[in-house]
Amino acid sequence: MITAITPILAHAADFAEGARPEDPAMWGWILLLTPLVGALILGLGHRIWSERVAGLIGTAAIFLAFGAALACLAQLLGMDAEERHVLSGFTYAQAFGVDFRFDIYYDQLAVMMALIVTGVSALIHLYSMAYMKSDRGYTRFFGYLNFFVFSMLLLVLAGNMLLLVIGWGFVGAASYLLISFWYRRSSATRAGAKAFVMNVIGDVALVIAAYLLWHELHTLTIPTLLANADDPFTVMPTATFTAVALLLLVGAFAKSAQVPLHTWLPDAMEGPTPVSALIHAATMVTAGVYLICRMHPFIEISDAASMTAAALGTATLLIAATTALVQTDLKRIIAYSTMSQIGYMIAGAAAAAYSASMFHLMTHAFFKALLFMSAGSVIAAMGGIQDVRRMGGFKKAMPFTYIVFVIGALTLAGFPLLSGFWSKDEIISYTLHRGGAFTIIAAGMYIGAILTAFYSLRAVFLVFHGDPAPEAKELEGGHIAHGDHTNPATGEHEDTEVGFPGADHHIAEREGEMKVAMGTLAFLAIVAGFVQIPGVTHVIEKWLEPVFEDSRYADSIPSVSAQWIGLGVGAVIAITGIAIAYWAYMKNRGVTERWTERFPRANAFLLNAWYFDWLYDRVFVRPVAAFAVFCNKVIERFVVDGIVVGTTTLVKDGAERVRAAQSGLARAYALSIIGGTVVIALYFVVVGK
Amino acid sequence: MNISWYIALSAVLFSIGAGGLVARRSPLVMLLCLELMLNGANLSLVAFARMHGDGGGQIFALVVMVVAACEVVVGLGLIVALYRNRLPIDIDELDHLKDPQKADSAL
Amino acid sequence: MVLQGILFFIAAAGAIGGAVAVVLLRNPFFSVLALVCHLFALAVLFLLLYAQFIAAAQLIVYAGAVMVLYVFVVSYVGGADEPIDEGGGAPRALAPIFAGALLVVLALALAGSALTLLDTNGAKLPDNGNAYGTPEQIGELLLTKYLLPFEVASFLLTVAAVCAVVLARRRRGLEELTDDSPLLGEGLGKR
Amino acid sequence: MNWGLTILLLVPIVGALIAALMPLRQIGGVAAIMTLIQVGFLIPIVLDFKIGTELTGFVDELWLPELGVHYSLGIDGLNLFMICLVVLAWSIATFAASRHEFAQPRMFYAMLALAEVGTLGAFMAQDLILFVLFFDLLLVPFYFLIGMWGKDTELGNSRRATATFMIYTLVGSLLMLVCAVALGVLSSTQNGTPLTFEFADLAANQVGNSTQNWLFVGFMLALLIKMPIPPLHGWMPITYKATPLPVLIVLSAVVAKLGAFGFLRIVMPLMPHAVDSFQPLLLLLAVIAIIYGSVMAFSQDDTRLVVGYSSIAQIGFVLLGIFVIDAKGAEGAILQMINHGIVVIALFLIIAFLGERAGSEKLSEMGGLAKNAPIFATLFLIVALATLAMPGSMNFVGETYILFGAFQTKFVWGVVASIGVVLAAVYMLRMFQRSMHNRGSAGDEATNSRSRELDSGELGLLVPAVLVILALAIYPQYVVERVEPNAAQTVKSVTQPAQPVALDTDGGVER
Repeated sequence: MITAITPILAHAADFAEGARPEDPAMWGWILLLTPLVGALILGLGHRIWSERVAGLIGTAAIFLAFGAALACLAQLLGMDAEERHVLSGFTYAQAFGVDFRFDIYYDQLAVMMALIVTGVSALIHLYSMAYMKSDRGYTRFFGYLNFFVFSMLLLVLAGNMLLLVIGWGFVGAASYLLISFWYRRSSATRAGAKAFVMNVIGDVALVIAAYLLWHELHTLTIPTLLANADDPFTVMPTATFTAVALLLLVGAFAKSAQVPLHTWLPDAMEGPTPVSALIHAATMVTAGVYLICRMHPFIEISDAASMTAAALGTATLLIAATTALVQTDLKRIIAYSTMSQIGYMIAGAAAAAYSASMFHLMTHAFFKALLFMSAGSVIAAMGGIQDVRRMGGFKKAMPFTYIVFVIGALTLAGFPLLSGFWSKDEIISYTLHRGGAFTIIAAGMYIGAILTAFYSLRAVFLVFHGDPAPEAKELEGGHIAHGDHTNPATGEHEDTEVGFPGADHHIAEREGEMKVAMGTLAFLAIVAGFVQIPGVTHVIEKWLEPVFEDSRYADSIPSVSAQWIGLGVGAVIAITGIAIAYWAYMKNRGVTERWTERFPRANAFLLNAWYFDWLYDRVFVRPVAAFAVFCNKVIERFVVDGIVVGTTTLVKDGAERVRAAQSGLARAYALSIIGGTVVIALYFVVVGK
Repeated sequence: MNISWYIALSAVLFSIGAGGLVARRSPLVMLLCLELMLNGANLSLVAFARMHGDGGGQIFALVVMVVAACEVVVGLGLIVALYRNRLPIDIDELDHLKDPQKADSAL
Repeated sequence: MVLQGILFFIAAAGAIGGAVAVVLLRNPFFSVLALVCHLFALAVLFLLLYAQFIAAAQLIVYAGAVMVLYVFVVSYVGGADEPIDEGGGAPRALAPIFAGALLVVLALALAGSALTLLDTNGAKLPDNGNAYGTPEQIGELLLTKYLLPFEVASFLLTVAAVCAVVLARRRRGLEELTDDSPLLGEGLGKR
Repeated sequence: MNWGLTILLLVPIVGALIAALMPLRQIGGVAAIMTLIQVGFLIPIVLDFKIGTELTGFVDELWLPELGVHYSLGIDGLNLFMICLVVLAWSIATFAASRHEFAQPRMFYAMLALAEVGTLGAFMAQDLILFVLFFDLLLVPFYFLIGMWGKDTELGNSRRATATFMIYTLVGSLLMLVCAVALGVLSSTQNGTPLTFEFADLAANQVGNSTQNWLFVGFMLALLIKMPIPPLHGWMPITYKATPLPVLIVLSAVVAKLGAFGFLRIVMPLMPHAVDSFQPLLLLLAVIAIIYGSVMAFSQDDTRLVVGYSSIAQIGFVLLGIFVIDAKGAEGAILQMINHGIVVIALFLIIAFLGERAGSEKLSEMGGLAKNAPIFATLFLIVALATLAMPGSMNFVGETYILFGAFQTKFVWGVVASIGVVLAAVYMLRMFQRSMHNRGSAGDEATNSRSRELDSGELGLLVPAVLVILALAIYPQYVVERVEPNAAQTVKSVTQPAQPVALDTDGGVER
């Protein structure tokens, strides 16, 4: 028995090896595990914790994780600039040379991403403490949210391709849980399933990509893979390279809601608004950008793949931006703008503007989370109604929300000197610098920019200006609107026992936690751009430089003057877009309705998001469902049951014949025994002779 | 006397028993016919024992008698049980194994 | 020697006669009595084969105890006459034929047997020949060489005794063992 | 003689006998507690297991010398965790059964135990005839378990279900018996070796190529029926619907795995040439099973059939892993047998609990349970995610190894099979959402406030299974490294046959 326990102890030691105190990645492990511990405490004790305590536990765990991320940053800063990466872990499922290990790996890129994730998450947790107060599933919400942060950090810190897939899958699951958080709404559960299934497509693509990488380079450890990507001795066939790049892109596109795998994101707005802010704007959906940056040697090595990525990214940003022009659901407007902005990042990353993409990822996280939070505040004030046509005039009723929303919208629009201005235009100028086909991409980006400026200000004008809506008036009078809530998508009556809006909902104007979170983000949205002003500051570029120095386009940097010209063009475009929106919604209110009446088909086309859902329904969902019916009705009944009926009939008929001998007469049996004995005896007599 | 006489006699007794077993319908008489067959076998066993001058055959015969006694006891017990359940004491009527419905109605 | 031959034939005739009577008599009660006669004749034959103990056991156990059991059951059940002519069908018609065939085959086997000893009067017994077939010899064999069959046989008897009690006792006592499940329901356990 | 495995084999029977001595009402509980003894017996075996291909606790006694049949048992990486699965499944199933009243409990638990003996024996057997014997022995208890305690459904009554099940499996079993005997005899005559049925000897003295081919067909049919793989799954719907759930747990979680196990234990080492020549057919069947099972699973209304058809899809993955003939594929197949066994235990428990709460096992009559049973919903979610091979579960590890193996040797087949991974997400989420989320029936809405939470007994059944799922998810390496040598050895027996196979010079069978 003693000898028997030894291997267990050895395993425990092996397991603990990854987390022992002197481990170089100690802070990484703490960073990774803190949110998980938070989720476990919340989950196992969900009967014990009061709502307040649960909120505090969840939020504290994320703030601790943010602290750990800062410690990781400090750890990296304490190392030599060339050596700033840490790898640590244990064997997870290793056999036949498939080194499936539980390794965490962090370098400049991962730490930057971890800081964004934990930082924004911490603020959103803070926001949620007030926002979700009226919700029955308060503890569950924080448990899920903590689990999400753990999953996201697992994705960011993964040092092994298959561990990356695990993180990839976990965020998908967390996203599923949070989209269908209000599980009594059938529209929410359907949206959750849709998001999950589309993300599984991405998971599968990544598994195949992992196999191809393992097959060619004989390892799954990400740093080793990256180091060997250009190794002349292990150089892969071009076709394999292209396949790997495209598969990685499928994974990235599924997660980042890029065309053609984008249709789940607008539906994902069924989740609570903090979820939309955290997962479907700031962090998870940008994982695709992170993946492309992380695996950049394998993307840029194939021109076909990087052109595909850039083209699809641009297509997404244009499709989403045009769709956002006519949407009436406030959260969907922001969701489409998220798709559009990620399109910029993907296209930028495909054009090898990695640090620019990461820069935009960061600023986008700030201003998009801010936009969602302030939208949540408005929706709460409307008693759950999300239709912008019914809103209006909230400027006076909610001054704080108004200010932060305008900051967010202007940043999104790329208004000069705000953070979005610096980051978006850096992507565009890098893309232009690549030249060739990328010039067309950059042109698409400028078209997108004017659309973005238009629709983001459209939302501002529709919601906050104009005649005050009844709810706005009520709020001015000091009351909060309550309504009889029905789900606009299905018309079913809302179950207010499970899910927002409950009896006592909260809006930003009155809640300190919400104000702090939004104020911080608004501040960051304004100033975050100053870390990277062409010719002046280069914080992000310098920090990420070692990660991307092996890029074959590392030296291809646009000149400072070219960048400033780009900034100038961007500023003009942004202001033009804002001016058009002002003209259409403030000066000439109603002009857009007239356009809608004149071009009903175009309007319907955009309103239905270019009919992608309709197309997928016809091409995938219905044929598979029809095939299922065919299997049930034809194959099961005729082929499979045919086998059953055939065999049973055969046996029955045979039995019927044999059964005739079973007369039930004991004497007949005796007779046959005697007869049998005679025959056998006769045989022996004859043989004996 | 030659041993073969005894063997021939045992064959005759055995055949008579076998014939009776098939011919009669009363389970009681069928049991008697079984006794006949067993006794026929016993006779040959004892005869062979004599032939070899060995006691083993006699022991065998003794065991056969024990088996016969057991068989009688169980058989008679069954007959009594049939009688108690008001079933016909006629082997031809007792064909319930073939016809489950009859068994259900009978028991 | 001659006396033995005469005795053999008388006993053989008695045995065959008894056997035939068992089969042919219509009243079970008479059949039982015929079997008793048959057993007496057999006992004589056993004596002729020097099987004194077997013969005694045959008379005491068989003709005595077992037959009494038969008589009791016959009188309890009320041994009604079996209508020997009616019915019976194919088995009854075929019975003599099959019995005859069996006899023929057995006779063939006997005639064709290669056992030369069959034509002798049996092995020469030891001079103090009285030992063969005596209770002493049987007893010794039972407790030494054939101990296991002896024990097994006794166990079998016990089982049979228990079985008889269970079968013949009042059925009401069995009800708790029954069940309503479809497959076993048709077995003996079902009421 | 090493008695360890024999004792393990007999413990269930002893337990059932002890339970049978108890008063009627306590039989179930005692039988359930008795199953814990097996767990106790198993723990040292697992702990003492040494990584490698050597057989642990090997017993080899000549049983029927004239026929060359050995009483030969042993544990290696191939069956170690299957045996754990057997013991776990039976323990949980017996505890689950003890929560209900069954008519004739003595008979029921004895039959359950007998089935366990058959299954354990088949997994441990190292002799072909012994394997067939145990393989067929377990049909006897299932005949009674389904026939006597099964329920009548719209697909037919329990007798019909029993008959369908028995006919299907018996056809397979008898074919296998014939082929097993033929394999031993032909191996002996073709190679001039003494008659034996031990796996090791048969693997060393293989029969000729064409002989292998026709023997393979017999084994294949028997094993495919057991798994089951379309189009031989006709017994599955009616049997799954009729069988009592505790019995269904063991039938689906463990007994069905015997089919896949047979391929690894018998077919690959003993008939390598045939495996090679039939590979395309089996790969086709595997992919059909994956796609067909998945599509059927998301169009069923009955939860048992959802799980039933999803099992077909999952076992299709196992078959794929076996027949890509790559060590990684075999490794994944073994892992997936273990994983799927565990999730099926949990899924059928969940179906039982759902049925008790909704009053029906149909998805269309369920809904909204999560509101009044949050813990139940959480446990179900974990199981559902594990079933759909969510990354981070051990099912993912298994499926990844299968796919890696498939990509390595049959890239296109692997890519087609990947569709099954996506479809798995569809059908498992559908089942989860239809039962737990959305709104329930009108009656459920009326009883909105009533708690439908799992009671402590139900938690006691489900939580161990979920804990095993979680433990395997956190540290699969414990299993992976123990399976690895055997997976390698099994595949090597096909890629590099032990010796040149016998020439088909003697015996008229080939001609």
